[in-house]
Amino acid sequence: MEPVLSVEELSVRISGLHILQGVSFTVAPTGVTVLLGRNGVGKTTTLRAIVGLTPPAGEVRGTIRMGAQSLLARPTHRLVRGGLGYVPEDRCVFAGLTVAENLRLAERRGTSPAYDKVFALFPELDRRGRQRAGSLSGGQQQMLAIGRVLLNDNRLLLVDEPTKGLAPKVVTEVAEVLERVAESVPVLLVEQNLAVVRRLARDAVVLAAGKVAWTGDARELLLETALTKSLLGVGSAEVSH
Amino acid sequence: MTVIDAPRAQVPDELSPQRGRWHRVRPFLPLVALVVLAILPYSTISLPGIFEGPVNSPGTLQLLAICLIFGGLAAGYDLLFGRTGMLSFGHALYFAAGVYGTDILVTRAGLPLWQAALLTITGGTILAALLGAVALRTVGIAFAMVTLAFAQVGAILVARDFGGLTGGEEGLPLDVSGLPAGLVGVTNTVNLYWLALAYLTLVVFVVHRVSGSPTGRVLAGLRDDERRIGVLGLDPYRYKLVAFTLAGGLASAGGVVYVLIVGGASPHITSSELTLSLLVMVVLGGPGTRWGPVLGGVLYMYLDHRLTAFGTSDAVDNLPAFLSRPLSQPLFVLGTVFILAVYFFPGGLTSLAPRLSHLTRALRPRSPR
Amino acid sequence: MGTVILLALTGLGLAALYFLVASGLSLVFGLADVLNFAHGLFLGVGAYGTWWAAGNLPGAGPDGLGFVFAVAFGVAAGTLVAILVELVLIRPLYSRTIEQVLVTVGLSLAGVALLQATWGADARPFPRPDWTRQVTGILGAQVPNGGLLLIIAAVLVLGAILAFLRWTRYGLVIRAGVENREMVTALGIDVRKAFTLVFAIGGAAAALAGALGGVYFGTVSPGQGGSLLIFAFIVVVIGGMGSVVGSAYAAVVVGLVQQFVNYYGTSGLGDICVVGLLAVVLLLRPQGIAGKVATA
Amino acid sequence: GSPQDTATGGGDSAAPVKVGLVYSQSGALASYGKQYIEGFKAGLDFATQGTGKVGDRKIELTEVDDAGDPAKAVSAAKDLIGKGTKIIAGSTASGVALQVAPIAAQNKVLFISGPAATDAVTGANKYTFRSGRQSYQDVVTAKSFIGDPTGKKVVVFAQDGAFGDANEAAVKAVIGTAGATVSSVRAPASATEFTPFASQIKAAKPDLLFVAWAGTTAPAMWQTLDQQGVLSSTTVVTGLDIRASWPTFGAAGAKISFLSHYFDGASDTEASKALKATVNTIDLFHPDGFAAAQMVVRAAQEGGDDVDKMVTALEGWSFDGVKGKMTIRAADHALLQPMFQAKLTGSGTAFTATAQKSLTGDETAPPAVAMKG
Amino acid sequence: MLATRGLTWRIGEVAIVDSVYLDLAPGEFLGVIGPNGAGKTSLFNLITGLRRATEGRIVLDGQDIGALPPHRRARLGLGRTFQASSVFGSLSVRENVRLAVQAHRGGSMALWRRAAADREVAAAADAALDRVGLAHRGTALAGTLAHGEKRKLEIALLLAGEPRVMLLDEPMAGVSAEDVPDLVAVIKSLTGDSGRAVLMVEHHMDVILELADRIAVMHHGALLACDTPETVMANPTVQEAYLGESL
Ligand SMILES: Nc1ncnc2c1ncn2[C@@H]1O[C@H](COP(=O)(O)OP(=O)(O)OP(=O)(O)O)[C@@H](O)[C@H]1O
Ligand SMILES: Nc1ncnc2c1ncn2[C@@H]1O[C@H](COP(=O)(O)OP(=O)(O)OP(=O)(O)O)[C@@H](O)[C@H]1O
Ligand SMILES: CC(C)C[C@H](N)C(=O)O
Ligand SMILES: [Mg+2]
Ligand SMILES: [Mg+2]
Repeated sequence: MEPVLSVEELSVRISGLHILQGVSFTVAPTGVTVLLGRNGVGKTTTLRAIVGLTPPAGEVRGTIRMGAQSLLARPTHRLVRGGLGYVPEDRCVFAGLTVAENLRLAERRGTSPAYDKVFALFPELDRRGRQRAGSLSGGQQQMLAIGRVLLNDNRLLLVDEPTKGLAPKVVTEVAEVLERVAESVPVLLVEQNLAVVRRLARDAVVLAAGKVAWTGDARELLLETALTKSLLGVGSAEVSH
Repeated sequence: MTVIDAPRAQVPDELSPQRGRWHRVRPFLPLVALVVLAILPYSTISLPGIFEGPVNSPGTLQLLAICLIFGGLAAGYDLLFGRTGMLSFGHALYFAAGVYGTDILVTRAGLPLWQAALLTITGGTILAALLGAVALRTVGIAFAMVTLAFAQVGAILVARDFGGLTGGEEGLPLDVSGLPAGLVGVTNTVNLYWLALAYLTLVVFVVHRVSGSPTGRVLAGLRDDERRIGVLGLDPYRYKLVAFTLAGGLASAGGVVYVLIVGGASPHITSSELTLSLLVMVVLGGPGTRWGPVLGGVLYMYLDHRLTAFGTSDAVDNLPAFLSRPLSQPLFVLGTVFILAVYFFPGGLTSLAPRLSHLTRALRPRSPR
Repeated sequence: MGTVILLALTGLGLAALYFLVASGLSLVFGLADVLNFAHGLFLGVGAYGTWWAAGNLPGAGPDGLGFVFAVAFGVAAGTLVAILVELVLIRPLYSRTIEQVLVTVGLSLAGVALLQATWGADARPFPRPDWTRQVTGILGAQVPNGGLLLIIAAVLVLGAILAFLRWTRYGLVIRAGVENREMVTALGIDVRKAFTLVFAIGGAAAALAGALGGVYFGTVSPGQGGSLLIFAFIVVVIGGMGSVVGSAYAAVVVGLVQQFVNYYGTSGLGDICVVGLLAVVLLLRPQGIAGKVATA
Repeated sequence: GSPQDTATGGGDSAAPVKVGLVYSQSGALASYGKQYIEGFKAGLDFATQGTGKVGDRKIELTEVDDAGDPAKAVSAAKDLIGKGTKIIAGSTASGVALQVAPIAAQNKVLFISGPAATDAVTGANKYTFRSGRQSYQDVVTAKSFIGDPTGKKVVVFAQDGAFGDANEAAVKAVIGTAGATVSSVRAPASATEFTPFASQIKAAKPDLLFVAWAGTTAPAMWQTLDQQGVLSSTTVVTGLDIRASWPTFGAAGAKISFLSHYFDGASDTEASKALKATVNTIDLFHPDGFAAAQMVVRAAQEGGDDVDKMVTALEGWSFDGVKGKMTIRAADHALLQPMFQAKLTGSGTAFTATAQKSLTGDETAPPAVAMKG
Repeated sequence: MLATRGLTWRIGEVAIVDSVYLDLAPGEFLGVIGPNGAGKTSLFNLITGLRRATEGRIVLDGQDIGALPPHRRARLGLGRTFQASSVFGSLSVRENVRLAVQAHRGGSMALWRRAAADREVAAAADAALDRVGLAHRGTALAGTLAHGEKRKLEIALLLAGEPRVMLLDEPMAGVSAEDVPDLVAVIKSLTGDSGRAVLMVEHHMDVILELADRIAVMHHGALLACDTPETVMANPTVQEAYLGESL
């Protein structure tokens, strides 16, 4: 199957630091591809480079393609309108706007936003429509951030640590949501919670020292204690916490 | 949501480790510069185009003295802006307090200069402490605005000319009859120059020492995260007030020297434009760096004075009207130069040095391995 | 009684002028995060644009429809300059707030000098319909029509801006963009357009203030914008940055305080009172005002 | 070299006479400065019969822009003095004049102040002269509008600051001591709304209102005074500013009695013809530049390079200037000169001033002050 | 040691923190769990003084500290970390910690002494860095650290202040699994000595269960339960409100 996204020799420098040093991988057209690696290895940097959000001080080289189309050097808003959904690491909801306004903002012209789908997943967002997003708790904000992206049809979703700082119950919920989402859209997911990874991921890409250290079937990776130990620093016993 | 962003992150020189070949030489460079500046008046070199006359001519020395004062003023202001992250729009007030204070005490009250200077600097420092105590209850843009407002009151009071003290919009010429003879007259401009140099040296030294002190470390911390400082057990307010007061005192000391150099006070120095230009100077040079603000202050004042000559020069007059008209407006040129500087030297002039060294390194042919 | 009404209405006229300047400033500051010192330049362009149009543009003139044309031209010129400033000078510096402020400072110096280089330092008589020079008797007070015109214009501008921010999608985008530009882009919106728009609106409001200020003052001079700017800043801060409604309230308070204190107190006290008011407000509600939120 | 070096003025008889002109070429007073320099050049031609020379010595002008900033003016003056200039003229703004004057005295060079109107320049020191009129002369001219002041009520409306203070003090001294009661209404120079002040003036019901207002807010001020009926209820006197400002009075202009320093057509002297021939339309401050040039030529002629001799040559000197007969009073260097009453007529952008009456230099002479230094 | 008495924080009508009674004994490790938005961070903000409580008292060693500003509370021995890392981005890692040490040693206003010359401060700072395993990053600018490293730096800042009561707000959030055991060990070592008390918010249940002596459960601003881990985990309300069905 043709990959939905292919990254070749991606190299990112930010103010002198060579963070990514030739990263290549592909994202399968269905299911969840998970991007793993230790803190600071460059997972977020990878996602941001794909969606065109490298800081002004940064320099990006290599090729990133979605289908036949090259993504590099295209402005972020074009990429997103072209069907690339992005849920950032720190949620980034608009604190001063209400929940409803946050959602309204994500509507795209010429498409009908799937509010029913979002509210079915996160009834909380419907109830709290008039609350300022800034006064939501961390978990509620995460739901909003995900819900915002799900309003539209996407060709690929980039999701950065969606369960960070969430209560176990919500983690489960989020994982369920992502599972359902992944049935229709491919997802490139960054996740530290290996339980979530185990549940969702089909393919895995592991970054280490600015390069891709391993790619392949996620289940295979998680079963191989030696592999996870060497790549992620944890044994598979600890994976199911 | 940025309320106000602190100046571009700069590690204070004083708190960062120094490495490399320069390590040994660097500490002595300022001293060398100081010596060169101190003996400059003994040289008769002419730098046509840069200065009107030879370096030791009174006109040139006067210009240099003013530049040095503003170099010092900018360095003092940087203690607030670049090092503590406080954006004050009212710093000119303390400078003006120094200028008018000295002038009024000497001219109206007939005090000897040293007494007037002492009283003024004390008064200016106390004024800064009092107003700072009030203004620092706010943060960010609100703080900038309160300080601007206080400075505005100062400007209004000067313009009102209460009791004929300040001379209103006409200003107050300094009565030189009681001044030491060495500070009066064109032939003694050099003494004023040395005085300005001494002031600059003092400010740079104080700012340097303070930045490298434990308090300076706290100020640097305040610039990044004030809430964090509080949680560590330090009172942000107290530290900010100290910085504010110190900077205010340094500014009023600058005022004392300035009034001697210019021979009088005029309301120009109470204008909000002056504070804005202080900001311009610091940014032009590089906030939070040791030499950036000094360079910025000197350069700004140099341009400010020299552009009036440039504007009326033949070269400009001979241009077509649509060019020569704007170019004969010094403020137009200054504003434009400044805008260009913001674009082309982000991080200030001092950031040029590392960039230039990058360039030379890149240009140097690689040695074969 | 007549005096009080006269002072109140002329004070409101002054307030209207402050508001027109401040509304643009507040929007641009609150929403685009740029403390725009070049705002006075937009004002100047609006005033000189109107002045020039009335004298040189066919169809425009100092009276009737011609005057409306002239003002429209001035506003258009101010808007255009604001857009250009945003596109050429501010846009490349987004997310570098201090640099943006500095650029506007440079621009305010250069812009005023440019106006002066082009049209001279002296005040020029401003073309305006004769009725604006007259007064209207209201409850025994002879209220200048120029002031009344300002009040009407200010109310209209306030309504228009509020409706725009509250009801349009661009309003929403602007309010979101203030908080996190990057994220707005990541939702597939070209946020730069929104910021250009904010500048355009701010520039238009300022240019209108310049044109109507010309009517009010009777003259136009290069420095006019700058002198209004400081009070406009005060209004913006008292009202709360980014809050257009707040600016409106603050403008009214500032205008009235200035007017009444100047009459009943001694000269100059009005200005000092306004500054004192600013200090008090800021000290009582520092977070409330510093905490910039773009609200509808 | 030595840090105390300054160039010495060439003593040799063919060396040019260096004259420094420090005035506003840019800044708010640029148009005053422009008139001044045009007047100066015409005056130099007139006084040297077109040769630009005094004897064999060429007069060499160095023009420096002070942008209205005393600090820049002082720097420029020091620079000029350092280069051996013995004569400095200019000072468009009062603040500049007041701060350059002490520099002249400290360094013993001749300083001829320009349009700066402040009374404080008169008698500032032995080396300081003036080529323009002073506030006091304005006020004396104003007084001539009310005939016998005894028992009359006079209100001064002036802006805060030294300019306003000087005018208020002058009115008290001139009209107050002549028997009128003088009170004042003051407003901040930065005021943009004048209704409160207009109301105060109206409430005072003066027989004469003397307005001293300079700056760009003046038209708004006049309009408000007119709208609130002040102009039609009493005699209002003020100084007539440069021509460019005339249209800004609008309809109010016809209701005001103007005292005038000078306007085109106020006098018909040889000098005024010569001036008109070069500048076409004479404006307010052309005569100041013209007179300054006349004084410079006189000083250079009589004094050579000796500044003290220049001073002696100027003190007590009478000459025929643009305005008529001018006399430099020896005691305090006040420049006694004719002043004018004027009316403004016209509409739109075409206004003309016509002289109502002229007062001689003696009639408008300010009281002599002691020389301060 | 630390006690809150009816601590309440309202915004308008809503009680974000609702009448919380907590007691922390010397040497005790109290874990705080609760769904997102329960008010855990808000509780910390009230205790450390970043927010003022609308009702209730906060007592530290018998003294009511409810009216003191944050820095006074810190000087009394209250230290905390933030949920979102908060370090001095433009200072080097080492300077960050030195600043914290210096703050702890007494905030006298020394304007003239050379800060770098203080060996004791430097030594204490290096010790703290060592303890969290950041010694090798000493010269890096704190702002350029990766997330996990910032968390460690935050703990180092906390350690430097030698607080007697420590409030940790989700110290494990975003830390890669590899580093979790290290961090747990560091945190564990905090309590072992000198009778320090710890209050820790954390969503990683395994971490909480490993460290905590007692667990407090917050829900809608109120304290749902506060008991031994076993009891709390067995509590059906807690199960339902917080844990949900497990993965
Ligand atoms: N703007 C920046 N300036 C300097 N360094 C940066 C910047 N952004 C990221 N880095 C550095 O790049 C490296 C990779 O960061 P990134 O955030 O991509 O890591 P990550 O894998 O997402 O880590 P985590 O699991 O903690 O989220 C880190 O060492 C970080 O310090
Ligand atoms: N300044 C505020 N204004 C309004 N509501 C607020 C404010 N601060 C917090 N809240 C609300 O208070 C509740 C508690 O927030 P808090 O951040 O304390 O939760 P938390 O327990 O730390 O959650 P999380 O685990 O997601 O971090 C949330 O519903 C939040 O929306
Ligand atoms: C429309 C907004 C700019 C006004 C805002 N809602 C306020 O309170 O002022
Ligand atoms: Mg990341
Ligand atoms: Mg929390």
